[in-house]
Amino acid sequence: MSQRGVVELLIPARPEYLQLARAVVGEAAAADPSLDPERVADLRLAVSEAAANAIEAQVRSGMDERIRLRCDLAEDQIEVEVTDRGSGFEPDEVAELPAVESPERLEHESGLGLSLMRRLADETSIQTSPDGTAVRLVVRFVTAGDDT
Amino acid sequence: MSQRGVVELLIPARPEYLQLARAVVGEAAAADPSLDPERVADLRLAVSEAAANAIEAQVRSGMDERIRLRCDLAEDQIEVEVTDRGSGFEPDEVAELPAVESPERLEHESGLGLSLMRRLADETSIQTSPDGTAVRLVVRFVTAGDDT
Amino acid sequence: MHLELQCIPRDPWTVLALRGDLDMAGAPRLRQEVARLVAEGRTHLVLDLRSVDFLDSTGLGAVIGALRRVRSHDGELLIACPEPRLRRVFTSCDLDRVFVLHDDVDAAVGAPA
Amino acid sequence: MHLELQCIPRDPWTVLALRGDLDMAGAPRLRQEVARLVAEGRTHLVLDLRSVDFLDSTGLGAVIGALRRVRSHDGELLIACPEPRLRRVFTSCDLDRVFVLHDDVDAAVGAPA
Ligand SMILES: Nc1ncnc2c1ncn2[C@@H]1O[C@H](COP(=O)(O)OP(=O)(O)O)[C@@H](O)[C@H]1O
Ligand SMILES: Nc1ncnc2c1ncn2[C@@H]1O[C@H](COP(=O)(O)OP(=O)(O)O)[C@@H](O)[C@H]1O
Repeated sequence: MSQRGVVELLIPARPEYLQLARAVVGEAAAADPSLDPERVADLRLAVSEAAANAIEAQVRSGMDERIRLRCDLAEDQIEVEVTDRGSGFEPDEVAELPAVESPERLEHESGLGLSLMRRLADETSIQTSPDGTAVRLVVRFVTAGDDT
Repeated sequence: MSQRGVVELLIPARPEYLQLARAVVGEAAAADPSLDPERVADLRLAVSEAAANAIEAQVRSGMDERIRLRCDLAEDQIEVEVTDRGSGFEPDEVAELPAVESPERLEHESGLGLSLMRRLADETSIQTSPDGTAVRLVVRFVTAGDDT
Repeated sequence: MHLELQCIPRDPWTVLALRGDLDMAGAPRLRQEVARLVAEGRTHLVLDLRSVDFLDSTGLGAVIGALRRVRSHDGELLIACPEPRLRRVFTSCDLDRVFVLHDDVDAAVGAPA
Repeated sequence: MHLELQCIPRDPWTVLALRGDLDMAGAPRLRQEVARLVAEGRTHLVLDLRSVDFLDSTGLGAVIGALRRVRSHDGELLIACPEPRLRRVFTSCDLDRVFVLHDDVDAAVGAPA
């Protein structure tokens, strides 16, 4: 079952293509049927968030290039890298949302993506510059026995 | 609904990735919900045949590169190009199969792919050289009214 | 499109049933529909997410926006969302503390406010 | 893997039920399974394709190979394949003239040879 490999996908920077990006992650992961479907679902969501940010960033900077997804299915993990040509950002300077209990929380309809990614993936790393951003998401697999 | 664009996919030259190739064609076509599902199914099969040949060709010539699919969804058609780095072939010299009625027909378990592609797609063109092959498949859309 | 919306009156509630993917592509349609309903005076909404296959943070944002909008018109928003995978998205964003997630529409409209 | 196979005895037939995609990735498994069954003397097979989602020319090749193999042992191969989309693959290759496609397993084993 250890047929592994790298799959790459280029999509137009438009929200309609997010579904395709998720499908590719799901299908790439399906190459290894031993993967926990829950973790694959987590990865699909994390990648979708990263790709949504990539699309937003490129639309904002007026770039017409495509978004790149690179899925690398290895023995014990799946790694997806989402790359855009937007103008980058400062991950440490992204404002925190008000506490969920506070009434102002409802004023914020966005700003959940990065924290969601970090919660869902086992590893999240962001490389960003004014020429673009690459977000690397890793989900590691535990064999059925280890999984609790 | 006319959000169009080009999607590109790179897959390892292995049969397990055919399913992914088909899924991408299906999802890329889903960006236009007005497309006749029958024709999308035809295209998925035609592309799968082309990709299977591409995988075979590359495995045969020992190339470790990936197979490339390029889906271009335009106003009135979807075009998919499947490119490999195998050593090419002579489309006109591919032997014809015995007639279905003849008993020897059962001796042949392969050789159906190219004719299937040509039947399913509205347009099939093959560019081939010792450096590789590109098969271009086009399915044109008719609006619901025209479709009989 | 990947998201379908259907409105079902259920006095005094209006059920807004979603089907498909509530993501960055679908969220604007939810926002529009909620704006339209509230403008018509339908400020007591039940979001039926039972047939939603996928929810992302932008979709969740549109749900937050819907809550704020109906509340600002003295309305209320209930949510039917039985599917554990979808519930996890609320939980992962700590929004299970803002919304009560009901198993179905009956349970939602029958629950004490 | 994308193709699952299940063997169900149904004297004098053996039903081989496939689920998933019978393509270039799945075809070798069908070939193997048919070879194994024929080696065990089970030469009267019903290929149940009702749960097959996708069939390509390589899959079709494996079906042709199965027919040849059982016939060379004086056996027979029946096919249950009700789904129009799959039937079209047989038709597009003119193989509806080689195989009779039945609507289900009962119809297949009940049909006159
Ligand atoms: N790929 C990216 N390129 C540029 N800026 C980004 C990128 N990803 C995230 N950001 C910035 O970080 C902010 C927070 O992102 P996120 O937590 O996903 O919330 P949201 O996208 O809903 O605002 C974004 O608003 C954006 O300014
Ligand atoms: N992309 C390709 N590169 C090299 N040879 C090819 C390619 N596509 C088809 N061929 C050649 O044409 C032959 C017929 O192809 P096809 O009709 O698809 O049947 P099959 O692949 O089952 O043999 C193949 O066996 C192969 O020799």
